[in-house]
Amino acid sequence: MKAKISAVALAAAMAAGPVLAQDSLTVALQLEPPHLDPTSAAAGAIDQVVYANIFEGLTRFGPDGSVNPGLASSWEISEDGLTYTFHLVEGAKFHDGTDFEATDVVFSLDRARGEDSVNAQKTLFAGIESVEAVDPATVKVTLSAPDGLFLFKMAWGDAVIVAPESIDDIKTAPVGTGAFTFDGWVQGDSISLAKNPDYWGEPAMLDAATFKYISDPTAGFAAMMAGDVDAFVAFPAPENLPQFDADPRFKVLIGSTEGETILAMNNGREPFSNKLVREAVAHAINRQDIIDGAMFGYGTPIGTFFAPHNPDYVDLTGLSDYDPEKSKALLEEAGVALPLKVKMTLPPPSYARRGGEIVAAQLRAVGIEPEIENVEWAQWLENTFRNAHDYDLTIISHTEPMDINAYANPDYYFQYDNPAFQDVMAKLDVESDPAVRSELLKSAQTMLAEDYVSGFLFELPLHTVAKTGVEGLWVNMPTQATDLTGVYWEK
Amino acid sequence: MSLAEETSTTAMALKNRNLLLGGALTAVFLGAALLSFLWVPYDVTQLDIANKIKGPSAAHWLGTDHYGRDILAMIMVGARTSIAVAVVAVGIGMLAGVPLGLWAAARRGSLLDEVIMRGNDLVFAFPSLVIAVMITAAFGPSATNAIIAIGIFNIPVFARITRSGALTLWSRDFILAARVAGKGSARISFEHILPNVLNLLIVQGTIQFSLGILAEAGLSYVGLGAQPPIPSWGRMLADSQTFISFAPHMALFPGLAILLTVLGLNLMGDGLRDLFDPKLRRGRT
Amino acid sequence: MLRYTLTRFLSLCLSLAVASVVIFFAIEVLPGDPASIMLGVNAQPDTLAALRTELGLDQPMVARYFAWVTGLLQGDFGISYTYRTPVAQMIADRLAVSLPLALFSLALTVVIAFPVGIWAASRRGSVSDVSIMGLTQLGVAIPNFWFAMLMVLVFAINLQWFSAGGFAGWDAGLLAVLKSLTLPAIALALPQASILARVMRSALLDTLSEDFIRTARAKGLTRRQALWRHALRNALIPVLTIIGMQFSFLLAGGIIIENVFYLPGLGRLIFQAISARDLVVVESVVMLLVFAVILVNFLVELAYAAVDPRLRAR
Amino acid sequence: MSLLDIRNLSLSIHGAPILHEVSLTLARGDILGVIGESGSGKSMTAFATMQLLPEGAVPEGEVLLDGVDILSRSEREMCQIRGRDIGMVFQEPMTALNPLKTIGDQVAETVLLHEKVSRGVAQERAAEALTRAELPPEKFPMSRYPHELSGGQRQRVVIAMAIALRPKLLIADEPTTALDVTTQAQILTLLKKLVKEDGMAMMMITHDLAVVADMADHIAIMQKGRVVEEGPTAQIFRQMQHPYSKALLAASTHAPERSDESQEDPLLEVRQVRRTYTLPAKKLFGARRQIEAVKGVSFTLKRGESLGLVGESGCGKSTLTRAILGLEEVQSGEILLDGEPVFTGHKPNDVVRRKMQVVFQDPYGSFNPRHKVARLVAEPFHLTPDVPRAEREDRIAEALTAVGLTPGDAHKYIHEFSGGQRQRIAIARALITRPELILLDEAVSALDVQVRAQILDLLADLSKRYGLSYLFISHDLSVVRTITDRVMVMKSGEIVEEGPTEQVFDTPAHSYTQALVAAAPRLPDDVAA
Repeated sequence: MKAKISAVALAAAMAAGPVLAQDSLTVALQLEPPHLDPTSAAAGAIDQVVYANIFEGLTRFGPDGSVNPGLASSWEISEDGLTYTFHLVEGAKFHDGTDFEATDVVFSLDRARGEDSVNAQKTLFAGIESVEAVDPATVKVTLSAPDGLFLFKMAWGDAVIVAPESIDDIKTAPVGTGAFTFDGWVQGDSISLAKNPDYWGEPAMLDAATFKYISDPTAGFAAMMAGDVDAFVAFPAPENLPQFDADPRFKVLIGSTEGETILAMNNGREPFSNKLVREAVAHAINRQDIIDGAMFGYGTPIGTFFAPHNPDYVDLTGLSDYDPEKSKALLEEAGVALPLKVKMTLPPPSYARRGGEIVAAQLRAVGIEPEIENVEWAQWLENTFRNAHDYDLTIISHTEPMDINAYANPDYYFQYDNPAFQDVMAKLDVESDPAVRSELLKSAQTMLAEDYVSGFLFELPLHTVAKTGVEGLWVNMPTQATDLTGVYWEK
Repeated sequence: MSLAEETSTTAMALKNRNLLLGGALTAVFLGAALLSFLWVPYDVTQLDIANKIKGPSAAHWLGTDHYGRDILAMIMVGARTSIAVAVVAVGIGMLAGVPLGLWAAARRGSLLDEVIMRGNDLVFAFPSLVIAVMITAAFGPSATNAIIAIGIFNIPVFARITRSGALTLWSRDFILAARVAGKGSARISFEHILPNVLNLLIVQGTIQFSLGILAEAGLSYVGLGAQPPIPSWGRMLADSQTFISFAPHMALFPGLAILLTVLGLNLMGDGLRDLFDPKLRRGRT
Repeated sequence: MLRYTLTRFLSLCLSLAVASVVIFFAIEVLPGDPASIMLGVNAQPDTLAALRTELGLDQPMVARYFAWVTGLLQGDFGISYTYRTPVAQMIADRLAVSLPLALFSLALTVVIAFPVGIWAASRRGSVSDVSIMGLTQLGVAIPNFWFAMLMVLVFAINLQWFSAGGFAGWDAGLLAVLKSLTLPAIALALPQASILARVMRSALLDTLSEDFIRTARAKGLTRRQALWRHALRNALIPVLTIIGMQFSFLLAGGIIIENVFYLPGLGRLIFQAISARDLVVVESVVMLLVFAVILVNFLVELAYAAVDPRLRAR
Repeated sequence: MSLLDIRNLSLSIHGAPILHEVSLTLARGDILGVIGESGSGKSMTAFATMQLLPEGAVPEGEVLLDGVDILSRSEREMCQIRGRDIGMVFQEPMTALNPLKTIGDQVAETVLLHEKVSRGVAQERAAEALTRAELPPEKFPMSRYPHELSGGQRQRVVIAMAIALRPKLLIADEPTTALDVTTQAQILTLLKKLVKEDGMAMMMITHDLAVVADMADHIAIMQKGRVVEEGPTAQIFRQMQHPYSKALLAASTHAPERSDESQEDPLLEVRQVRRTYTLPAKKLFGARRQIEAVKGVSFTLKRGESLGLVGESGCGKSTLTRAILGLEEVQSGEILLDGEPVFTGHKPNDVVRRKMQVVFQDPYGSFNPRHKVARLVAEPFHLTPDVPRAEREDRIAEALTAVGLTPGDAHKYIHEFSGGQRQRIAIARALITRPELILLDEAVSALDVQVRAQILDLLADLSKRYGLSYLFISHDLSVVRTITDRVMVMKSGEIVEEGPTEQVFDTPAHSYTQALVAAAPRLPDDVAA
């Protein structure tokens, strides 16, 4: 009996662990970044750590996706829309103690658009003609053509301001101007941040924050349940959300992302070069089953490539309603031999893997037999996305904001080549009148839906699970970021 | 005398609890796999999202999974995958390993023997799971690639056991008699050595078979084995992971299927070893 | 003895050389371009080319092999393509998790297997022997990741005795380390202990049927004395072989268990590196694991000689 | 009062009866020889006395040691008796010692187990015991491991262990069966000396009447778990009563009827044959060692002759046999059969080899257990592919008949036959190609005496009927003596003496032959067979 008691006591002692002060936060994320330089890789995982926390741009995204002042407290735009004059905030310093000045902006933008730049979003800077420091607190940017989205572009994680003094070690020891400083990295496990005491703006409310990397959904569930982490941003297993919701220790935040989840079809080759076949696929898909089966009910059905929370969104789901009979008829009309064997390539995220299984079963019911191939990101990027476009079907969520223009690129992996659509996009690029822009966007959405370019499935939801008492986390994800500057523990 | 000896073998087999229990478990799963070709309670390619994650009931004896598929049917068809992967992987191991082992033993002590055995050691030195991950990562995850990955690591196992069995045989007088009769080592290997190492190979084959099932489950668990919609026990476990806290039946039954099949095969292997072991049958001397 | 050691050592070096060639060229044929994976979806061709040059990917394969091997010999494992940090440091960090885990589970394995195996062998055919052997059969058959899942459910989620996963780091103290490594170590050790206990038992039974045990018994040793004084050391050779194999397995084989418990160990490093096509890391980790196996085999063979005077004489 | 008194000892193992009411007595200072063929229960009697029985053995009756019943002793009490009151020596010295412990430690363990003495004292006592077993620590340090000793030396270590505490009873279970003749003689002398010195009683178990003939005071003959005859040695040999004992004795001295049929022309010519093996160097970078197993041997075997080749283990006779059979190429010299070389180029010459067959020692290991007799016997047809299938059947039947089996036996498996029958099948296999020469490599050494006598008769008969020549290779002088016309004695790779059998055995010229002949155990001349 005595032995038993001591065993229980030991277990209790082990369970208790160190008592954490309520001024630090451990946030779990799924994907660990390869390094911490947001200006030289596309990994959203980098922005999730550094955006707004360590690095800041001239402008920044708010929790609702709006573009707000960042390191530029204000700006003026010339009449012709070609010259932007940014007035920089005062008293900002980099974490290494050096001052933030206009030359840093010039350095950052020139570096990003330079010849040997390895910036993953180089197109963001393509329109910049020149950048010059007017005085230490003023920067003038000249564009080659008017760009309605320029301030939006400057808010991206790839456009943050870095300092020439610390650029060499940026990948492992990032130095920015943000409210948190980089504190350490246990590779494969966690990255820690500390409060920046000298922050120029509203200081962070947490003293320290840790990002813990848990790629496995089960492990994530266990870690939350065991109390190992305080919050899990983009919790990967929607099936576990009801449990958290029912548990008074936790709360579940359900928000939106910019992720249009689509069944991409290769318009460039048989059989999906035939619009009838694409239409047949669209009608074979039961969106509600996919959302229920793969996302456990979370997710908003979409009928085109546009985020439903955007004011310019048009609900076109009716064009591709679930109608397997019509689908079979269309296939017959298209004259393809059934069963139609195609390849379905699925990248790792569970929405893709699970969604793929369900879509495959739905397609099988109308006579299309997809052969599923689960691939790692590496192969997906290489074979499906980049060069080869060696795929028939794939499921993927496009999480960049306002990325409908991807359909205007005939070399994109959609292989969709519609001059009319390209024309709309070209007009949009140079248009800054909101009303006209809205019309253009709406017509673009309709064109895509009527062409059945892709199977439009749902808008990816953002699930954040947090301990009760954690406040200030972003509910939505207008860009890939985990902005902790406003996060605090409710006392 | 012949009859007596045979009945004693049968009697020993019947007395051998390991063999009986192991054989029965193995038979159940082989039977389930075979039956699945003719009949399954539900079509495993049909999803029934409305009925997802239901516990065991009269309609679904072992419940349904997260797509509403019948878990019993999934396990039955999954048995097919497991068995097919394990059988072919063991086959690869035997087809390549046994001749290598025979060859090495026939040239025992030679450079060739040394090269074969060192090559074996080298394959053993590679972390098998890591290599399996690499193979499937390179050539894409599929049951075929899982088979190849598992099969490659079966080769040295069979080569080694064949060689050691063959070496003891090569020192026996009946091999000398065959050599006196002018037979070459290749012929002796197949005529005299092979039949006499068969017992060893059957026992080891059973063990490797069970290891193959475990390996397939492991690979499928990390998503590198058989691909959907082909059911596989390991992937069923992987799929069930996030449900384990509120729908444990999804993890329990496939796990038990693996456990019992592997247990059955191992027991059978042990039983066969007892049955074949000359130490226990030294009645003649 | 010297000759024995030296020949073993030479074969160790040869194996390593062959292994390095096999590993390098096998991994180089993996499809997937590390540069394009690093730059992601919207990378421009000129950016890609710049990065490829920076990573040295434009060099011919043979040149890169020799650069790699030369580096290895000098303790320089290269720079990770994706993390941009020295691979040696990354491996060292991961070993700080994987090595204690492997040692911990090996210790558990031995601590469980030896008494169990000896107990069963000394009571051959008894009820306890039969039931222990039945349990070890279960232990061998149980998929360890499944067992790990069940343990997490019970001990981490329901009882909250241990961490569900993760590794706090050695700075957090021994208690925290034990908290995070205990469940994975048990999950890894259970099948291995079952295997080792069975090997121990059968090796002992084999030895117990040898003539010299009869001689010892004729001297007046009890069954137990004969087992402890004469059988045990003789049974050690097969047991040592298995322990050696198990250590190597535990070091690399945690790949799945590390995933279940999201431990930042070698197994997960290699998984991530393969997905990211971080070839330098994959090559170096596989080479390290192979080296570990070959080294352990070498040590086991030296241990044979320590146990067996017949080998010492060579 | 007798020291050991076994009364009505019966034993069954898992219900199968092994011993039936065995009764034996042994007085202090006496040697009791227990004789029997394999399966007679002689070893089980010894193990019952030690209470070292296999699992499932149930003894009944009484085994009294000094008037106290051993069978009723607990295991704990037996452990005190074993090693202290009863010592035991086993058949197989090569495996009877723990390979991982020094011989000193193993002998000292006996002392440490039974007496409360320090390690040092125990080591001294061990040294003393080893000295008495004629393995003085000055010449054989106690720190040696068993693998550094020869078989005879190891047997001395086992004896030292058994007699270290001067037990009252020593049980020796075939202590010399695995040893060479000369070593056997030394070990037997040693045992006799120790019995005399210590006043021990010894139970000596053997299958060989001759071994105990001149050392045992009493003899007991066992058959199928029963003692069929018992009495003082001299009396037993003179007036045997039981038919089984008589048969046993007759078989031991049996010489087949045969005559010298040798002709003048040579059948097998061996000229200056050398065979060396290269061993790995002992020291690193040291020269590789060469072992010269056969050092320039020459001899001729005449057609129709039966030639013996005698030598102890390691003398090179096996190597020579393999060379003659064409299994291994020799470094120099020639082997001609019927005037043609066994090896042409670097390949064995099958045309020559078909004229020569072989019979091996082990009747159990000589056959592939998975084949039927017909296939086993037909194997040498491989050398004569020109024999048509139909004829093969007849030849198999003929060969089986010739060796005293029936053609119907061809369809059985080998495990259905006894040891003696298997040796007949081996001979049938040798006859199948109608060879002119048969090499008999220890062909009767593993057989019980009665079976051996039958096989020797068969060989003599076949030689007459088919005009066969034999090369009879054996370590057993008595067998060679009964079946050969001429004999060669081989030592260290050389033939040291050669001549007509009678002459070599009666008046050996070479000192080694003299030692061999002297060492061979012999039955008393005046036996009443």
